[in-house]
Amino acid sequence: MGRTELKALLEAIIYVSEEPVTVDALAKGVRDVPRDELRAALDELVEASHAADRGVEIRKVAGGYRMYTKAEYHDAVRRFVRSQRPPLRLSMPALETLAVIAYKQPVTGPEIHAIRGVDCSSALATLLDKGLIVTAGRKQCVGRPILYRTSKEFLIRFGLSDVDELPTLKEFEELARAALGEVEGAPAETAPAEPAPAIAEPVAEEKPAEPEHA
Amino acid sequence: MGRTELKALLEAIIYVSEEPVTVDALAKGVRDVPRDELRAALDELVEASHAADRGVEIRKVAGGYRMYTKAEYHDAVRRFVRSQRPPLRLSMPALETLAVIAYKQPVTGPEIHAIRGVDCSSALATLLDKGLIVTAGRKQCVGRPILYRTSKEFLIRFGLSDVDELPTLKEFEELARAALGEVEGAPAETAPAEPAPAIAEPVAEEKPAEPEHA
Amino acid sequence: METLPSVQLEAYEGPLDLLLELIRKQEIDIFNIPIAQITQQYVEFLHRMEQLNLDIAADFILMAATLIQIKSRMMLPPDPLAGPGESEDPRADLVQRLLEHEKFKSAAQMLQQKQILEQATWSKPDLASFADEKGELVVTLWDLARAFREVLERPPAPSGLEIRKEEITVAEMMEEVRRALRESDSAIPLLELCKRHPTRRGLIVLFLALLELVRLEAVVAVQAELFSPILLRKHKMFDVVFAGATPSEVNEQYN
Repeated sequence: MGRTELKALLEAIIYVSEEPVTVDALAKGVRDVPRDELRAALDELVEASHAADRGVEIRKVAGGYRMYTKAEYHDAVRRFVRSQRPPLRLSMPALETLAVIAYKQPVTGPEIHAIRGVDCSSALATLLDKGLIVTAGRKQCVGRPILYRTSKEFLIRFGLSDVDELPTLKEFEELARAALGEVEGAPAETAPAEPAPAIAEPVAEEKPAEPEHA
Repeated sequence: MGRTELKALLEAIIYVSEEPVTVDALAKGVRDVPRDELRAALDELVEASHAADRGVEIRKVAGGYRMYTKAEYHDAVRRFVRSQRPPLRLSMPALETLAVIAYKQPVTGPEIHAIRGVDCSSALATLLDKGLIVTAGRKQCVGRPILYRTSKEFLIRFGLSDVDELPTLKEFEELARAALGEVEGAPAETAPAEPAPAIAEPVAEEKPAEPEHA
Repeated sequence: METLPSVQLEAYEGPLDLLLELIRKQEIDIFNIPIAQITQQYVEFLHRMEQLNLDIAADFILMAATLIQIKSRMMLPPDPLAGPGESEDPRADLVQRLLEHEKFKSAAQMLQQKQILEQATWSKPDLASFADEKGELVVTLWDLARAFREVLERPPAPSGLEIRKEEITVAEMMEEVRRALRESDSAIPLLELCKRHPTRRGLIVLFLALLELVRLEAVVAVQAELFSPILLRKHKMFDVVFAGATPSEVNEQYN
């Protein structure tokens, strides 16, 4: 392997590694390259990454080599990251609470509690905060609890034009059941063609069949 | 900011970003740099990353820019990858269903069933589970079936910048005709033109092949 | 039937796959399918599958019916009323479907190749140092439907009072008040906030939070007349206060 390819290979390895990559580890992973050569290539790599048009550099740290964004761009990078609308991330409790609200709306906190079996106040706060749900008045019952429903933001985030576009439970069941392969005893209409187990039929390939009499 | 620093900053941003970085996102997050200049700098960045001594390149995927190790180093790199996404293993039925969705999107379950001739619920559930497809509302027809389309994850997993980048269906149509229409021994030129002219029409609405526009 | 092409019965996901294989094995021109022969073979396969106790999906049966129908239409004399070029080959639809299916099979193979190639490269998102994640997942509509079903399937919780530790801090409470006021165009009754925090500690924290907000001139408490409900409303510094102070600063003062 020439020096050029060696440098490229080392860069790729350092990029994917989570920990600083030591010369020892490299010597084990990249065979037939003497340590001296590895070290020389690494030095060149570090040097090259300092070029002004590079925003990511390779530094020697904790006895190994690791890739870092250059410090002078940290502010700008952070600004960029902040400007992004991050993908919607939800914890399991929040997701479940949102699911109950989406399907049962408008629904009160105590009702969600009853369905989920756990308290939902913190999940509700998260969802309100992310703007995925809004309050929708109060239920005319004892305690007049607050009603919740999904927001416009919810529709946007989930690519819906209306809540009635949500998959129905029946639709979900059909897909999920098929995925689990629960086809035994199911009516033929819903049964996907299941690969059959053992079969005594001869296997194809070897002998091409003769064209048949029509 | 000069072009050199801009390129360095863009490299740093692409390095830290979880999602492919789009020009739109950059225009919003990097102040005072016009889109034209962003695009030019990105082009230069992509070009520079192809240099032989680089092991990490910047590629356009899912409409944005993202950093990848070069494929030619995968053998050695694999050994150093610790936390890697589980490899994507799809059965042929799932891949075929995905192909139908990729080319016909947005498309409903019943439509896919009609094309593939088999129930696709289980394949759909698999694809939804792996995040390769997402729901896209409902079709305004009897039964209001759910529409499906491919996701950003699909583009990323298959290394596509856009679904338009896929070979056109027409190309596959020609393949299919060639594979099934030619009788052994018959000259290829005459075979497809032979009987049943009524069926020689190309199939429904394909997208015309369009040059990729950035 | 000895002359039946040998094909692996279980390998066919659907009737179109089986038909295509029959056509391919016998090098039949798809544009001139000997429909009687193919129908006979197809039905024979279904019989065999039955004998082997294979689960025959409805789609296979439907195709058998389609084939038989095409066969019988082929035997009819052409429609004398149909103009030239109008009398369609009864096989046309089927051929179209087979071609369409074959097309997507090739497309699937192309996708598979792309994906294998893509798997040889790695991208390492390194956002960790710039954004914090708290075990949250990127979710889709599908996850939402799944979550709902899982909730419904869960055994009901034991009834009875649940005693939980109220952990809300003053800063969090201030944040909650901000949220409540931000979402509401009008003033909010104090009592409504109190109801959300029925525990003793909750009420104390709420009280402290309100004192702080009033002191900072972010919130004003008003009362239309003596003994009428106390209402909370945004005050002149509402936006300024919440744009500035970070929760930890406030917490330090109270904890």
